Amino acid sequence: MAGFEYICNRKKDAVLVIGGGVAGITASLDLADAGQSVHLVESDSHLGGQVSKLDKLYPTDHCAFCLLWTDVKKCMEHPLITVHTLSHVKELKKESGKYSAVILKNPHYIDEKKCIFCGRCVEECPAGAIHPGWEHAWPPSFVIDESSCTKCGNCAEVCPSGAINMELREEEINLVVNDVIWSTGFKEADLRHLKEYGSGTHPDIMTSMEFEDWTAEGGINKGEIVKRSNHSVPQNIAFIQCAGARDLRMIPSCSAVCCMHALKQAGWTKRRNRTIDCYIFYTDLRTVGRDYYRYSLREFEGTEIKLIRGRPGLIHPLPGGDGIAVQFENTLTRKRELRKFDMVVLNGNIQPSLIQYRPGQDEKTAIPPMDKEGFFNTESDETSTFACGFGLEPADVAESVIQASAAAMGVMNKETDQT
Amino acid sequence: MVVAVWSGKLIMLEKTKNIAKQILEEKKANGVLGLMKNQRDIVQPHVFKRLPELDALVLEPKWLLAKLSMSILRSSPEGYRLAVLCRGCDERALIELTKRNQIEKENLLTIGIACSQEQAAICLCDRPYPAKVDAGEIASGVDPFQDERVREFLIGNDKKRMEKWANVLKRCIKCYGCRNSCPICVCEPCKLEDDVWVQRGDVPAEMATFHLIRAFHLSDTCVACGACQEACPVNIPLLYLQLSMRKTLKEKYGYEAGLDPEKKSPILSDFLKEPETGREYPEWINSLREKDGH
Amino acid sequence: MNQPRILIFACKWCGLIGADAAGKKRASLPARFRVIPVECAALVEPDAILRALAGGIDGVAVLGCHSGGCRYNNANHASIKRFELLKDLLDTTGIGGERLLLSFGTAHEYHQFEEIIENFFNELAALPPLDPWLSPFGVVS
Amino acid sequence: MANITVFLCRCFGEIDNAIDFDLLRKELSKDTSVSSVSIVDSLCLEADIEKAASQIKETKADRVLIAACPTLSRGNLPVDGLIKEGIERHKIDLVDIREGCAWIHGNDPEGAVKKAKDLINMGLAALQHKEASKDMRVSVHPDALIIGAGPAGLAAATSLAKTGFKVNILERASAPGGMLRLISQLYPTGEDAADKLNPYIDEVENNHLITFYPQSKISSIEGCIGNFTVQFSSQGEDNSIQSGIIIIATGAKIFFPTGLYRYGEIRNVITQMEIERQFLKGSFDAKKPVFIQCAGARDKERPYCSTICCPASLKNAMRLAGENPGSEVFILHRGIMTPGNVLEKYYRDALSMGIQFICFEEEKPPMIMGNDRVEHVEVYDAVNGITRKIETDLVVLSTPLVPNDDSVRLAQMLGIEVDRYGFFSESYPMHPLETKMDGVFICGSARWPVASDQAILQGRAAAMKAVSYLRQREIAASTLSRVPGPKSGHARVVPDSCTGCGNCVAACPFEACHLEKLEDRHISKVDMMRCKACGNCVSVCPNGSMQIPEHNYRMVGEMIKRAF
Repeated sequence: MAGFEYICNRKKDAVLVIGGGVAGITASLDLADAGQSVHLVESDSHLGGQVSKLDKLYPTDHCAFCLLWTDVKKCMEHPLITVHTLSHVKELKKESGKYSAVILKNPHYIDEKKCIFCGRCVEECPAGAIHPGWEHAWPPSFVIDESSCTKCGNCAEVCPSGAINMELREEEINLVVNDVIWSTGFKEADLRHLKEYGSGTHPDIMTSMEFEDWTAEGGINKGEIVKRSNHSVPQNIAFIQCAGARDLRMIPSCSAVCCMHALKQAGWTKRRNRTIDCYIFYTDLRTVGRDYYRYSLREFEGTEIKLIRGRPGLIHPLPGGDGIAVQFENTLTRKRELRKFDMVVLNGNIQPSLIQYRPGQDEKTAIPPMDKEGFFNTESDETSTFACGFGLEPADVAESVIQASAAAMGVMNKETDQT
Repeated sequence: MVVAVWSGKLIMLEKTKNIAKQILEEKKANGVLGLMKNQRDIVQPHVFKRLPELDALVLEPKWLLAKLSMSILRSSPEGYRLAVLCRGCDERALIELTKRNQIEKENLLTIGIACSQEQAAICLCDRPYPAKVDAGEIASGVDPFQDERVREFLIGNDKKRMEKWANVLKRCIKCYGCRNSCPICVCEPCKLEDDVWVQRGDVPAEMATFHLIRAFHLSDTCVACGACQEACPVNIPLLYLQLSMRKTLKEKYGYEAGLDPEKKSPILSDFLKEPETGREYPEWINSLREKDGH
Repeated sequence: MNQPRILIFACKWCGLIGADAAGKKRASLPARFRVIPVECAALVEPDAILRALAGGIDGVAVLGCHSGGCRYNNANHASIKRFELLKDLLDTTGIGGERLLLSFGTAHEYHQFEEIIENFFNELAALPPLDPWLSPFGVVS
Repeated sequence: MANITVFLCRCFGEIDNAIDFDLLRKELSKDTSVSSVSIVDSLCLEADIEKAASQIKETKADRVLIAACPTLSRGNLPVDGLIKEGIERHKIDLVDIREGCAWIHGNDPEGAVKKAKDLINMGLAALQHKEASKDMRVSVHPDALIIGAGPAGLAAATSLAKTGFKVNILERASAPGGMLRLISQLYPTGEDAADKLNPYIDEVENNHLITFYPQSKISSIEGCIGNFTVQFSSQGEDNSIQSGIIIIATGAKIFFPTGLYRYGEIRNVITQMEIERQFLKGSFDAKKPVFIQCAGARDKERPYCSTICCPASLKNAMRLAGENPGSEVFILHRGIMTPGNVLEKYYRDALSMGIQFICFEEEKPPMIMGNDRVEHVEVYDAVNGITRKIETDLVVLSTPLVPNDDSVRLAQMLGIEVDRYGFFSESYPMHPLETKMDGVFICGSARWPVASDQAILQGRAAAMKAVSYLRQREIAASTLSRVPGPKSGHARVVPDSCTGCGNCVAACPFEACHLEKLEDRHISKVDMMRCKACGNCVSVCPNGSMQIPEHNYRMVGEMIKRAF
């Protein structure tokens, strides 16, 4: 029972969790529930990460926010979790088994604890720099976008609850932590230098995250599927899988989540507007999780999504800007085709968000070893690194959450080993 | 023809008497609940305990014995077994009562008698026979929706029907006869006596609540015996309220009250866990059209 | 002009979020609806709906979570069949099943809530008034 | 007579811009149940909450009604603040007059005032009828029980033991290891399965906190989180243990493809497990092996991908190719399922080793040709559009994992659910290892087919989830909530009026209700540890004997009456 008592009474040094997406939130909550104090660092204004940018989740077609929201709220209100939003880890040094960290915290000019969401500041802002976080962010508060803010101070004058203080400056927080969990998640890679995908050449050629945002129920189009170029309803949409992924020029690995993501997007497109034809250009349709294969069957059969095995060789806007030409070979019928699409969604170009960093590149930041593609390499590190989520390996929500709990367990076990 | 009907009825009665006799002789039950015609020609329910009594056993008129058997069994000592002469609706009511733990299955025996075609027509019964028929010829069921009287109340636009029903229900004198005669209504206290749901002291009873709450509470248990409307002193066709709900349960969920003692009512289970997977949401549900969930 | 009144039972984890968001966006809806927050759509007793209709409320909306999104292990879906039967009963008696709106997972955004309630107001306005059903003593207003 | 204090929050003018508070106050003071009405600037600020609390104490108000913004904005702040000040939760009610009234009806001040008045009236009604649910505390037995000693179970056990908890492991077989004992090497590292397994087995043997029960069979599981009692027999001896939580790591079994691809009828058509068994004995001689994927998977009967068969085939194909120089290895597949960075690289390795991949379609499966032993395989190559005849001396069928035979029985004992395929299912996607029963966790292939490294990860993750419960000395039923904050209450039976019809038992999605036999009748009982207060039982109870005190029918009825 010694260990039991030990855990109950432990209030030692904290654990630092870097990244406030689903994985980071879960790891923090697990540790905090086990009695460990946690510092959670998130670069965005609210917790939630990439999942907060998703509209629906496969395979249950849940609204992403609904799943996330509960845990975000628990995290914000947990007495053992200190959440640092708009923050970065500036320095992280390992000294005698512990880490000393410097966190650079950018000011929330609007105090989340005081903002009553009345919106008077939004009306007064001449630069249009004030907006809510994501649609269902917790706590509900407005955020000032620093890049467009002119610091005129109008907002502070009209704020009835005195939540706005433009005088705030960034601050540095020094921490000593026992362990670090990396849950830095993914970002979209720039596809522009793979010319055949035509990324950036036409407003209707989007990446899947852009498409998700563009068509989200809570987004600007309220769930309507329209073209970005002229707001008309597209006749057909091409979902291009493995764009940049499974491709040695850019991302050699399979991003694991994109097949299901495309099936989900195509399915929801069909659900919202039956007249739109959806084509998915795939290499292998990888559906390995619970109900994933069934989901693919259902989306395929029930909603007449057309699946084409083949990777387009060229995607190019048509002259005059009306439509996009996609040239491809259907490898199951062995026919070469050139077809006009109204919208093209590029799927697969996601990679770990820390890919541009390299261990040792920045001496002040003890980034754990990574492989060439930017995934953390936990096995080779003897001092044991704890990582979870997409930064560890391509993972969807369920897997990320499992990895997060496992990483938290790793921290717990290591802590005990030392005593 | 008349003779044939008569002799048929006599054969049925003799057969029933023989079964009852056998039960009493073999001590399968402590008593047989049935109808007795006494010396003054008055028919009343009676628990037959001795063989000679059985001479007075009669089968007519239709008299629902389910609730009575429940009270007898409840007030009897442990181990008391009762055999009940029951028609189709009566048997279904007994099954519903067993499902609801009001009667213990082991203490009950049924002697099933089939109703005549005329009786079926009077009751608008779609199943005028018990699952276990011991005596009588099985008559064919009547589709209540084909009956003119019923159609009058179920067809027509909303406004007309609303007025039709409102006019009928206005006659209500709130005697609670419908509830008291119902073989399934066993709750004590009853929601109809609670002024949160039904205003007390109102006559006619508050219509949308009193009648509809009563009807809805029986949605999945009503065995269409018609006892409520037989008991109604002002002739409100209360059975007609149940018909469309019974139809929905039968057609969409394959459920009929009182048929299968093991089958739970579908309204207790999750929509997604229906045996037929891939079930579509009813159209009227404004929903994300999740076809089958997970 | 018929001015229908609506009672909304909103699940705290879906419909109510939409209702709140509609408020935050300053959506403008007629002030003739009232919201009763509930833990889950399963908690809404059909009797309560009848009670509301008997009290002179023209329509009742139940807003719940969508399939699989229920925090109570799909408890919301258990209520579908109950409401299906209730609709039958309302149809039989001429009150009209249209007076009961059941919506799962479609009201969690402000515009969806707005749309649903607006449509419901319009639908109810087109229905004949409930007057014949309201007994002289039972009206509560 | 009720003595209710009403606080009207101005919200810095956001609310009283649209709603005339003076009018409201006048109306409210007519209500005999209201003892005082105060208008405050902003109830969500700490100073104001304190002021309000002291005012409540001074006036000795019974109950408090706050008219402000909804819980999902800042309305929870005054409520939580007052609770902290010692006022009971059920004596406070919050009415949303900002989002739901002032803001949404900003252009209809008359309607807004009327609505605000009605809403506050409804709130007053609610307050007068609200009752408090009882709570219950269960002391937590600090031991953990793990069912199954495969990689997932072992990982969970060792993690928990390292953290300091006593662990009991029940295993059907006579030794730990599960399916890892049947295979030789692991993908993608090529590590020996035994090497992976041995540290765990050592830990199980040497750690005094872990007790291993081989050859055990569970006969019953009773209780709820904090205190499960499990009856089982181990090596023929009956035994019983108690545990605070249960982790299910029973794994899955391999599907035997009898009748498929002439398996069982013809020699040299074997399954992956048989080839693994050969590898455990030593090397294996095959010059022209053909692997057929999805044998019995992704079809009508088993419409799922079993996750591990593609990488397993890659592993064995590469091993055969490596051990038999000059051999020609084919993999016939319906799409190679190697998601992620590591497995994708593994696939590339296989390609560069010269293993040939042929994609076939579900409708045109490969044909096994030959009389008493397989001579060649005929397959329609979907990509090249030709039928190919592959000479072969060995056909290896990749079969899926299927659920254990007794998984349904175990699920029933625990009150958890299995999915349509028979694997244990989680109840909420963001918590993939938690089931609908608190304190019962699932991991490894019992949940969904996974490879050993994933199973180990899940085992550790499940252990982490368990720690948060095990570390508590006692658990209050009200904290076992699926929503932010505590539960909204517990269902309560009125025993006098309960007819024992069993509707609630059938309807409860958490199996919290059960019938109890009294002398002359049955009545329903609610297990508070399981009840989540969804209210399903309330709606199916024929006479209102089942109620959630915080949301009882009197309150709802009264609110409806006052709604307009």
